[in-house]
Amino acid sequence: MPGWLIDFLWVVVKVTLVIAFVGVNFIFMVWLERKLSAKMQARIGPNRVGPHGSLQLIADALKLFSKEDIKPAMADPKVWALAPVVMFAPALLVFYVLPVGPNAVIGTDLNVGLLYLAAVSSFTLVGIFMAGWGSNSKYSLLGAMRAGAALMAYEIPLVLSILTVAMLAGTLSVQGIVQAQVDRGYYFVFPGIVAFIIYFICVMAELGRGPFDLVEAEHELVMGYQTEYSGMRWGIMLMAEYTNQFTAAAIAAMLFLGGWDGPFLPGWLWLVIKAYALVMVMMWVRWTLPRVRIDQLLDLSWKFLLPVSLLNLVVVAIFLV
Amino acid sequence: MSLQVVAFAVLAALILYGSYKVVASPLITHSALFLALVLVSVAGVFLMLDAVFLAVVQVLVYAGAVMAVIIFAIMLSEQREIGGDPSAQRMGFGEELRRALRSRHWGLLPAAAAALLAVLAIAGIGRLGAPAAPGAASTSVADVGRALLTDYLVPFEIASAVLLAAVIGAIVLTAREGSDARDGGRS
Amino acid sequence: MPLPLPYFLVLGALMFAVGAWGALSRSNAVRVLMSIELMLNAVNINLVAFNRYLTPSELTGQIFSIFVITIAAAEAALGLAIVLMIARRRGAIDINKINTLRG
Amino acid sequence: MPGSMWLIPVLPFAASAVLLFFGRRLGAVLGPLVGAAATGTSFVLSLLGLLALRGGAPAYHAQIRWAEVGDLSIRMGFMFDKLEAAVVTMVTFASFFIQLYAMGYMRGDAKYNRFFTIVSLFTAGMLTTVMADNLLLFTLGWEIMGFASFSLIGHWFEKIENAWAAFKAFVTTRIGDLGLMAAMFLLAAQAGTLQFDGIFEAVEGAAGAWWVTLAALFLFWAAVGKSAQLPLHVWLPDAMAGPTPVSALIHAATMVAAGVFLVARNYALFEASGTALDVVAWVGGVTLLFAAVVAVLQEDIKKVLAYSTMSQLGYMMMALGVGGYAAGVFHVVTHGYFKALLFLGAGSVIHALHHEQNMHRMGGLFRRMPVTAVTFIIGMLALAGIPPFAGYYSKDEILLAAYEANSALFWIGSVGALLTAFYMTRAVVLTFFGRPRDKHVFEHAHESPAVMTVPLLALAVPSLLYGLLAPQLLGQPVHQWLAFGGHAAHHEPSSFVMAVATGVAVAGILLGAVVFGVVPAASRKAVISALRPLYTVIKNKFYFDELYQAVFVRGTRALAGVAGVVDRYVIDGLVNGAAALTVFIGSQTRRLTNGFAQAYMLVLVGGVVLGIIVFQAIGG
Repeated sequence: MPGWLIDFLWVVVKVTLVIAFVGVNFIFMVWLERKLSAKMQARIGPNRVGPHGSLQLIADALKLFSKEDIKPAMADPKVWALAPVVMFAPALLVFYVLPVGPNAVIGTDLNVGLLYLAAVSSFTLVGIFMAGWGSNSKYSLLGAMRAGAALMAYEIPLVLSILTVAMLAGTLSVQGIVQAQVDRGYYFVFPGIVAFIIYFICVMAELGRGPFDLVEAEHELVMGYQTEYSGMRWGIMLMAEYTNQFTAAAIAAMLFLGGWDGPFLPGWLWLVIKAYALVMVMMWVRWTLPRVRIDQLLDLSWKFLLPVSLLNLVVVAIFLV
Repeated sequence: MSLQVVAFAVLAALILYGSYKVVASPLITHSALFLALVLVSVAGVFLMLDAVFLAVVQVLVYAGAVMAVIIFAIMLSEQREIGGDPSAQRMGFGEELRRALRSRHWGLLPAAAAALLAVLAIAGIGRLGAPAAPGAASTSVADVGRALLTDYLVPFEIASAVLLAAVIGAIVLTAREGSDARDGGRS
Repeated sequence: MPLPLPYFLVLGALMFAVGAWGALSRSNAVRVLMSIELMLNAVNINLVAFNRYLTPSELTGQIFSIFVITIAAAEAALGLAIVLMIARRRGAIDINKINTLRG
Repeated sequence: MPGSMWLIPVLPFAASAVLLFFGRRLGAVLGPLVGAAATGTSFVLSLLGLLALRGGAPAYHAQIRWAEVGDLSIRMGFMFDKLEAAVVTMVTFASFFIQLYAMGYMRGDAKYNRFFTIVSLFTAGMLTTVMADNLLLFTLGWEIMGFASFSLIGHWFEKIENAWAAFKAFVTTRIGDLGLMAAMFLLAAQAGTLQFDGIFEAVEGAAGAWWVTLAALFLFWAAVGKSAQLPLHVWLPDAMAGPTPVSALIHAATMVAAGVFLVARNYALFEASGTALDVVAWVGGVTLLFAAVVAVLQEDIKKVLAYSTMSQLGYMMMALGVGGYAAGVFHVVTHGYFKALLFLGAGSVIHALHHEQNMHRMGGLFRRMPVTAVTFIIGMLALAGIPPFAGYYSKDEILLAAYEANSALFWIGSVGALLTAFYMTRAVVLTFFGRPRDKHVFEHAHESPAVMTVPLLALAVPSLLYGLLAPQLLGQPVHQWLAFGGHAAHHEPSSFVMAVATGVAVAGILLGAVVFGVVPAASRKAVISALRPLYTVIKNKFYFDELYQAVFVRGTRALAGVAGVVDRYVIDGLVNGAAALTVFIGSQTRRLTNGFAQAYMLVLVGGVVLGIIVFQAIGG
């Protein structure tokens, strides 16, 4: 077999693994969220399909696959159809640089890994706008605009906070950052607690998780840019959303909590455990706090997070020098 | 035919078709989306040229920031065109090209000038001696950063000043006059 | 085996020509700005290609590309701010109607 | 020697400035007194300086550095030596009394304050000129005088003739000033300095060099303009348009004397170039005779004095030209006294007769205004050169110098002296004696107020005694005091010259008295008609004005006409053509600047395409 074919097959295997993980993760997270929210609201949650309703999502997925693919009459067909794919792509691309153990990265350990993460996640914006435009509906468009504004507003403090980590570690490589925490024996969450909090707030806002989920504020915008989607297309969007949530948590775990580092268990499991812990914190926040208004959302970023993150960056730089 | 040639061919095709659509697409929203495609593809070309950092910056700045600005500008200034005219959706390639070549004031002249430019440039390239194939270049972010802050410090500072001026200018230009400035200037 | 340099140069030239065509012939101001971005990207391809093939040990071309990207970002911000302003005042952004040097 | 000699020119300047800004507030009495006080202080200072010099003190010299231009270091300073002492005392003395006198003469004048402002400025200019230690400062004072004389001659500019007279004086002296400029540039280039002592040092080593003669002639050209010598004399008679005190100031004590002083100041230069001295002597000789002849037939009392001034200036020039340095300068001083006296006397008469200046309408005024008459006669006798009046001593010295140098000039001078005595006698007889020819004028005549007669009396004293008492005042004979370059060019007193000088003066007076006092007017008319052509020529001042009118004025006008045609059709055509072409190009190219940004871009791309084609074609 020629070398390039081996490479190609190896890529195929990796992609398949990642997609499989994403699918399983999606199903698990939706179940987890429904169960958690039910507990917090003193309900039972899904309990009919499988033990503790664990197979509920399989049923839901089957339902979505079998539903009619309704295309709005006035929609821009190609854009509308491509939007979920474009939204899903960055979610998958993030996995490319994730380290799952010492000397083990899913794709390549880019020496600009952090920038790669920022670049890829910022590309989500295009997908959101494709959905907003393509649907040719005012709810979709307004939802897309809100999402775009929120993305742009929170992108800057987010990048500034992960830059703090890059400064602490002295590298932009994600694997390098994890390795630095392992080598030094402490996690960056301690010197970078401010950056960690900012990062956490920012990703929640970017993901549109409550209390920042006003993109989907039902009584204002129905479902935002998702309004005109149904069936499996909507399923893909939802999957992208949950995948993003997981990757954001995983990135936080790697940058601040030592990533794959941990005793006894394999590295990738530690990463997943840490990520899920953070995911559960997000869900906890989501179901606890009321939704903010759009102007409060933007004010929080421009008037509070941005100055604080800048200041934090300067302070950390001073301590390092 | 190596993998590289295939990759290059795919990227070049995406870039050129995307560029064409940026110019010729009857819908401005499609233009913007094709521009995004072109910009990402250019990042791919950068990767082929071993400029990893530049490729990432290209995606981050262009596909992230510039695209966002362009999309917002379109949404705020071209409400009529969003969603578009259904007939434009069904326009065939020939019809699209024919309409694109018709410039409002100068007919075919811009297209002719651009074509001439391309022909001349390619003719010039054809006469280049093929440079020796270079060895692998390893350029890390650290190298770029060091170059920026030593050899290119002055341009770097000037670029910072230009960016600052652009930010202030954009805010001043788009801030609405009067009392609704507080809520109006954001979205 | 690396690709020959002219591949990238021809790609850049064609892309530049398409961008120039757009900048010259379109009447929508936003589209003109987008065409200009195309031209700038074509130039960047050239810069990086030359850098890779002629001075692989130095970063001159890449650094220039970074500056081009920076200026492009600034240009986009300002240009689109102006477009917004015009759209707000006149309701249209046909570049051929913006020829009076006054609002 | 007082250390504050530099105040001599500065005080009148200050007074002028005070009068300029506060003159109106100071009022009609206090204002002029400020000017007079400044001039008087200057006089006292100069007298102190003179006495110090007499006691053997070294010459005063104070300088400041003014500017450095390349190698040319320009220093400004004032000096006060024996030459300056003699002239400055005269100038300040005369100016002081002229200002007093003008308080009466100018009373009620609309521009009273302006008059005194400029008189002070004028005095300051003259003093600067005299005391300057370098050519540049000299020129500064010289130009101030030019401006001030223009303003004063045109004091009554409401009458257009006066304005034109001022204009004529200014333009004519300006023509002379060109010479001063040229000399200054030449000397700066050749001697490398504008300091007088530096120039003289340079000249000493370069006697007979071309530039010495040229510089001397340039300087003399300037002196000719200022001192109204032939052929630049035409302005002086017209300058009588100014108020009479101005005439006294300008045409007796200061401005015209500056020309002579210029020659005296640069005497080393002239002496180093023998040619220039000859030119000076002959121009002076011709001028003195010409002016004396013209003066004989003048009817306006001030014009007689004006031509006599010209004639006397000719004497001075001639004296300098024939080597009588001391005689020339001495005559400047004595003439300053008695000519100021004569002008003021004439002014007194004119004032009394309500600005009647024609002598043929006067007569018999002696009884009406005795003080004026007596002082005027004293001045007349001094001018005529009757011993022991001041004029006798200086004129005798001049004739003596001429006699030893050149007999032709001596005889010219003698004839001039005869004519001088004759026309002055005519003026006195026609004005003060005989019976009144115009009853109306006569009846209104009255003696002038004290403010005017006192200056007359004061000026009569030096006119009468200066010649006699100068050796006592100076402590040594005049020719020693004014010895040039340390060696006194002493001329042996010649009884022949003395006899001729006295003889022609007495003869002239007698002749005048007989012709105008005894011979009936009818006989005079007969003689005149017999000599009609000659009379006409002299009466018209040898047609100088007409000649200049024809040659210079008409010539200039014709030239200007030609230039005007060229300007209108050729130059304007070019200019308008250029403008029209620009407008045309602009109107055509305007279409390019149509505001369509894409049109500009299209041209840009087209240019790039063209550039690539050209580059590839050429670059191969």
